[in-house]
Amino acid sequence: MKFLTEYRSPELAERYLEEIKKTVTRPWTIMEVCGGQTHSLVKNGILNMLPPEINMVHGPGCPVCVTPINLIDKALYLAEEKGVILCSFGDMLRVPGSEKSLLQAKAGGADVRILYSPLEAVKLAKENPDKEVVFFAVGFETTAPANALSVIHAHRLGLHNYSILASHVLVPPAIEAVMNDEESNIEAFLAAGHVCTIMGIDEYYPLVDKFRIPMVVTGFEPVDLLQGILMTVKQLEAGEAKVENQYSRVVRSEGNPEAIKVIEKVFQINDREWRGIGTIPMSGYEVRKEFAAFDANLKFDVQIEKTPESEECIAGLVLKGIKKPNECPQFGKKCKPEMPLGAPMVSSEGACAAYYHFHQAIQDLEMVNV
Amino acid sequence: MKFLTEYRSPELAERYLEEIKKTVTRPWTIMEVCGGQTHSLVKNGILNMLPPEINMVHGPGCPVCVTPINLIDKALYLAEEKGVILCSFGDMLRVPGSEKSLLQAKAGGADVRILYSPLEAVKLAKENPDKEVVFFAVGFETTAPANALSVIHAHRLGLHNYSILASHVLVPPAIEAVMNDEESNIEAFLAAGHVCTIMGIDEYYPLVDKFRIPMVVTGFEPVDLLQGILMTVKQLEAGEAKVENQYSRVVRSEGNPEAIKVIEKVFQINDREWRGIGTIPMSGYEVRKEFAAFDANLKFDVQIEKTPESEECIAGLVLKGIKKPNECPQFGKKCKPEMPLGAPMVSSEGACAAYYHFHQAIQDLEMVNV
Amino acid sequence: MCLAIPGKIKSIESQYDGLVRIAKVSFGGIIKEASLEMVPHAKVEDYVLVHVGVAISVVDEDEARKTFQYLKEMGEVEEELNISEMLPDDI
Amino acid sequence: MCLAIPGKIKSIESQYDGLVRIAKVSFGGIIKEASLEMVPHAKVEDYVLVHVGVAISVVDEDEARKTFQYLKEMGEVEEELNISEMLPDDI
Amino acid sequence: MPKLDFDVITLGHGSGGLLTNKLLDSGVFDLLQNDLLDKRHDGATLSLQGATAFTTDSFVISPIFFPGGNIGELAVNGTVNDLAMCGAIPQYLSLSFIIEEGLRMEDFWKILVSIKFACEAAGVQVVTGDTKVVERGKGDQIFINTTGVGRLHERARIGTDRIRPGDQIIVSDQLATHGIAIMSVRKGLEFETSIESDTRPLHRPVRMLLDNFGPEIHLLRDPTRGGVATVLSEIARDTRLGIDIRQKDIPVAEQVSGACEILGLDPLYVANEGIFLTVADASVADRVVDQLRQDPACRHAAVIGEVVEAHPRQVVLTSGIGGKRVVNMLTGEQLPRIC
Amino acid sequence: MPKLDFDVITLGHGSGGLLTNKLLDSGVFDLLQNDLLDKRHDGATLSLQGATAFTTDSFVISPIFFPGGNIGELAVNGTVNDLAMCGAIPQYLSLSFIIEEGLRMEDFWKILVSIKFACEAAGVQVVTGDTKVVERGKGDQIFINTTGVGRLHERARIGTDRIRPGDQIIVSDQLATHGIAIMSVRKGLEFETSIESDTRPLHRPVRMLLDNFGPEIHLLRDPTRGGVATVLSEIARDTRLGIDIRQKDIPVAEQVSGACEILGLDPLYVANEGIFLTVADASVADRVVDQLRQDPACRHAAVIGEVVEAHPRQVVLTSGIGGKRVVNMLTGEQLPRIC
Ligand code: SF4
Ligand code: SF4
Ligand SMILES: [Mg+2]
Ligand SMILES: [Mg+2]
Ligand SMILES: [Mg+2]
Ligand SMILES: [Mg+2]
Ligand SMILES: [Mg+2]
Ligand SMILES: [Mg+2]
Ligand SMILES: [Mg+2]
Ligand SMILES: [Mg+2]
Ligand SMILES: [Mg+2]
Ligand SMILES: [Mg+2]
Repeated sequence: MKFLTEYRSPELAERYLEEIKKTVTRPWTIMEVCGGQTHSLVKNGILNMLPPEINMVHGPGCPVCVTPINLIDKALYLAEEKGVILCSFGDMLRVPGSEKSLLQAKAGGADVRILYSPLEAVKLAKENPDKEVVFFAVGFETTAPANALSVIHAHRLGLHNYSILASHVLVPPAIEAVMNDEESNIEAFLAAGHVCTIMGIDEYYPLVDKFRIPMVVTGFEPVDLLQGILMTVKQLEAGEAKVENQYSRVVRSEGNPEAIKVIEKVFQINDREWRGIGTIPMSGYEVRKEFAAFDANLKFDVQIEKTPESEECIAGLVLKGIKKPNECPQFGKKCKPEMPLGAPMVSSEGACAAYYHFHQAIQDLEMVNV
Repeated sequence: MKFLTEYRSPELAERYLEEIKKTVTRPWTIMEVCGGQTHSLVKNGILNMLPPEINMVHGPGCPVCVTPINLIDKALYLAEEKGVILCSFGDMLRVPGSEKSLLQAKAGGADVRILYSPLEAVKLAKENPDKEVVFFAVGFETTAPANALSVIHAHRLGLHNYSILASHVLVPPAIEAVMNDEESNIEAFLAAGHVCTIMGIDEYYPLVDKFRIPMVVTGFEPVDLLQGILMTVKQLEAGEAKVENQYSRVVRSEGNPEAIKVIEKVFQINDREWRGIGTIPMSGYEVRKEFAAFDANLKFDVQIEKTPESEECIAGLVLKGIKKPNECPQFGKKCKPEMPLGAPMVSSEGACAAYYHFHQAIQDLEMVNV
Repeated sequence: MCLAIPGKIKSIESQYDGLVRIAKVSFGGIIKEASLEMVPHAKVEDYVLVHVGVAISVVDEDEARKTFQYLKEMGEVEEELNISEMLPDDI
Repeated sequence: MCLAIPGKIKSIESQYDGLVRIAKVSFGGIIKEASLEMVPHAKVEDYVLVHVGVAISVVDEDEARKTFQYLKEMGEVEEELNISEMLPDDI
Repeated sequence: MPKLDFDVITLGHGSGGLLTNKLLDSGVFDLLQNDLLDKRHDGATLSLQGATAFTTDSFVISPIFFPGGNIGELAVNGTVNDLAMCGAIPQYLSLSFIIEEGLRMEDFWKILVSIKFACEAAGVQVVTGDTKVVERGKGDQIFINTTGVGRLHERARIGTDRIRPGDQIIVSDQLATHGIAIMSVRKGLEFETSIESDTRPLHRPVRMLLDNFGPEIHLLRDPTRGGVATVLSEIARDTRLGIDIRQKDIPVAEQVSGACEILGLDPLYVANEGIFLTVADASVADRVVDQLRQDPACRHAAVIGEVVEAHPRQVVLTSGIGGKRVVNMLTGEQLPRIC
Repeated sequence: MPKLDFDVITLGHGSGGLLTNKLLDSGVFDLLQNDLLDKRHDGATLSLQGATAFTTDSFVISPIFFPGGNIGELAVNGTVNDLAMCGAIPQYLSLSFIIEEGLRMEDFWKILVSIKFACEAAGVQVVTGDTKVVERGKGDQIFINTTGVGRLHERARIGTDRIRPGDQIIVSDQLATHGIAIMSVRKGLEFETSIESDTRPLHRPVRMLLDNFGPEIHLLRDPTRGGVATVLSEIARDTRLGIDIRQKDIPVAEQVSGACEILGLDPLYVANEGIFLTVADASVADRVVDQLRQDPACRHAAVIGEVVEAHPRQVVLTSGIGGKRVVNMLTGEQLPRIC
């Protein structure tokens, strides 16, 4: 597959790796923000290939992982008590709310469906005029245009039975929160390529200025990641701190203006709670009042009590890059993918799950007794 | 079982049979009105035990058989299009409407349920406040109190989701219609014991006077039937025509006053179409205006086109006792219980089904090719 | 039409604040509920004729015997048949 | 986050009276529909990056080559890797 | 019940992956343990000799727990009995579950334990199995398929072709008990008292008959769905002979009779589980009945009729008062006749 | 399709009575006809000798018709393949249907015809069966159980205990085709192009391997649910040895690859039907692959890895760029990873 297979070339990967090894002279701690990048790093075994000086830590960029328990409980309530058709992306269904996951609600009889696209949810609403269809619209900036489009389509079709339960988070405020944490020791970022495809790279200049850290917009294939790391290390070694774009084949400086227009039409920025991290100011999207009829939060007046997060789960520290998943005392013990304590063990983009499934660190663990 | 087993005594049956044989001197045509009696006569093999002079013909007393196609189509519409929980007695579900039976609608996904009692339907309505529950209230006078009670119970419980689709027919007008038919050659009637349990026997005096025919209220067990036949034959042979009560252990002259009160509270008499026979004046019950809220006919404004009855089915002649089921050209050929052309082939109380299942006449037929 | 079977009342309860009496009725040992609203005088041990969950008549023992006496009364047989006596009371 | 895959536009249709363009996009030969509302200039034969049914970017061939040229430009390797040329065009 | 991380079965337990392994390793294998049950392969290897009976049935009963039993023991007994009806000694079973997601693990465990005990009672081993989980609303709690193999009894000469006029029809016990037990707990029809299903393995009395009477036993059938009427109709059809039965000789329990009266059902058409029907040479019929009655599962064994040359392909019943009528196969599903 | 009085299956067709008989006699028996299929009894009598494999599976696939096949041929091939994986020559099948009322007779007939052809292709006979019908909403159109018996190949020495370090892991053809074919027609995920399932019987290539390499074939497994990853994990667990596999050698069709990318699935975890996995002695591995490639069903056969003493009980994959990662069993059901 063109534009995919090329970036998986072992020869190219090897040369980038050599170049990284040649370039690096001292330890550096680099965070890849995006869960998709975490997934790719572990799936391709890159973490073990990098020179020991390079310490990759994994960021909060898994939208499924940072969706608050409370919002999942809301989705559960809509599915179980309000009898709506509750749809979302596959991984979202596995994340435990305070008592169960959407998948468990489905097992209990709720109408919960996996869709490839929010636009499919609009079709579903059109086909089921007697049922309320709610799309649990999880995502970072990348997914926001699609979720916003679904609202616009539903509006255009005059549907009264479609709404979204938005759980949208934004990357730059998260980077800021990570950097502001006292325990943080991050020296550079791989910025999330697909988020930048939408938003462009301008948002990162103020961050680079404020924290004086290199910021390289990076793609998802192994060669992309290695090139991104090389570019980052070069800056670090040179004592530089600038915004660079490794992923220029799809990321333009200005992002995607059409997409930004659609996002701004449907959503407005608000303060947002991140699971495991807490509230980050101006870090999420909510549906604008103009589209209130499509906001499941307003359409269904649901008051769900907040549930405290598990005390055993150190997801907050993992998501901020302060701890590695395998440094969590519960990792692979009380917390496993089939029985997750925290959200990062659920999504295969979650750092804990990625480690559990793919990372060699698992060798050090007692084997799963199956 | 007391009051049941005694009336199945072979010794007693034999003596009554002997007595009938001793009494009878010439051919007599006697109609048992009630499908339950038809069922018992054939199930117990009585038809073949009677002396050849006695010609039992089978009446219109199967409520399932005489329910008009139109009403079944209405029930189907409610179940399939209106999404109600449609409940009724077992046999009613098998009767074909213009295109299918309720059992077929159930196979197609409609919520159709078999209940033992209309009072169970009220419970169902109470347990399913979000669904409309419609009881397809089929029956002769015997069943009217139970159906009426269900309305009274639902009213008392303040249920707004319960209604009945009444298909109630009355025996005396049917007897009158049978006697008025030119082709009829009936010389006496076994009156239906359970109908009389409710209504008493006073209704029969005017009929006896008008048509000068013996009328013996009879029970359902073999000995009851044989005694009823004996009493009838005695009258016939003596040239008498009076009302007698073989079934006095449960039938009082005045019937059951409480039951009549309940029927009159909920129902009023109307003209009624009988499947296979046509409209008989003042021969049915409809729900009174006071209980209009519980009348599925009014609650759901359903206009179903009338479908003509099958031309091949001679159910009308069978129900009026003019033809025996096995005299129907389709009997056992195009019309079988698993694929009935007419309603009397459906209910095991229907004369055609009773003949098909139990009667020796089947020996004369080509065997079912199974 | 109208399948109705006699059974013996084992116990009586009331519903709707005493408005409605419901009986447990035994048919050869199997128990089913039946409304007694149509038979206000029925009591425990009585046999009632039950149709679709509603008792519609109380069986009259004396009248029940008549079927066994009928042939004798007609002078057609010598002795009354004692079938009724032979049968055990219902469980 | 945000799985997005490049695919080649095979054909374009319109919906909502021409308001919305929908493309059939091939990913290694498998075709899926994607909305082109976010990439108004995308045309047949273009490669678009598709995320949850919406094309969010047109892939720039020249920029794509840069990853293969980067090491050479840095003067670190002698020749540009010709991997990109080796690959067949997508089906 | 083993300590588990989950209390209901989810789709994941049927995925074939980790959760399936966990479910099976949680105790299923231990519970059903035997030398041949290979935990780690998709099949078992058996050593079989000579004529072997092979039979399958899927069990879809609702409710899955009913008075006197549950779907688990029913599934074992059903196939054990079908093997017995072939004249075989039941030996090995396969066991395949189709579970609706949401089934409580506790219920699954109860069913498994019943299966274990039923296997022990019948002397059979579960040697291979399968577990699938379907989405909520795509099943009915649990369906079970059992498929069985067993060695043919060396004296068995079973077949409709061995039936002759004069042969006696024997039922091993009271009719209709199981079917009424199930119906008595159906929503909208339920009784206050419960009738217990008579589900049980029948291989022991069958083996005893074959040991003692061998080729004089001409046919064995368990009149499950469709009841005795359907089985007799099939025999009449297949032999092209007539069958006469006598209502007065047909054993039915008093309570079951009562339930049939209320619901307007004929016990001849009600499904059975714990009984079988034998067509035996007239010369041994009384001894067959005597022998059967010594088995607690067959206390009410009785000759109910015979094979005749008259009215070929028809079953004729003599009613309690001496009238005659034809008995056909069950048509459609059995619905209570109420009105 | 035979001329019938009915166009959908109703509960009555599962009643065991007249309609069940009519359904079976309408053409089912004729279609599947063979000497052993006894129409009139609940079981078949087989003559079996020596070591016999016995395996069961229930098939619950949705949709029942999918690109490249349907549930009927899948049910035959699945059990034929499980027998083959035991090292046996498939001989006889039982066939048990659980039908949801309302299934169109036309669809049932199509499935039956597929079963017939699949049986012919695999050289097996359906010798006994069962048909149940469940209420609408209590099933999913049709579930099929097949249980199979087959004679063990005389040269077969199959078992995890025969696996040694150095043994080579061979897949017979491209991975993930079937699972993606099914996923590609699932509501909400569907593709515009269809991928055809590779469901097929594998007894012929297996037999060929056993004929030629006999005891050098140490294990055979069909990586159905849970995919290749799960099967390899099971082998590593059971042998307490390590397994190394190489991503670059794992054959996956281009379209299937594309579909996996879009849905975020790993082909190693996707269900397969038309392929099997062989663990063979290193001395014969290349010849095994050569032999396999001559069979049209195994054109993409490849050695994908080997058994090692290192990292016992773990499967380690070398990624396309040379990195290493652990491969575990599938956890839970496989969901598309989209976001
Ligand atoms: S391993 Fe589990 S408990 Fe620990 S941080 Fe990750 S999700 Fe939380
Ligand atoms: S046999 Fe069939 S067609 Fe003839 S009258 Fe009876 S129901 Fe009608
Ligand atoms: Mg069987
Ligand atoms: Mg028991
Ligand atoms: Mg069976
Ligand atoms: Mg059987
Ligand atoms: Mg299996
Ligand atoms: Mg198997
Ligand atoms: Mg095919
Ligand atoms: Mg299998
Ligand atoms: Mg297998
Ligand atoms: Mg069967």
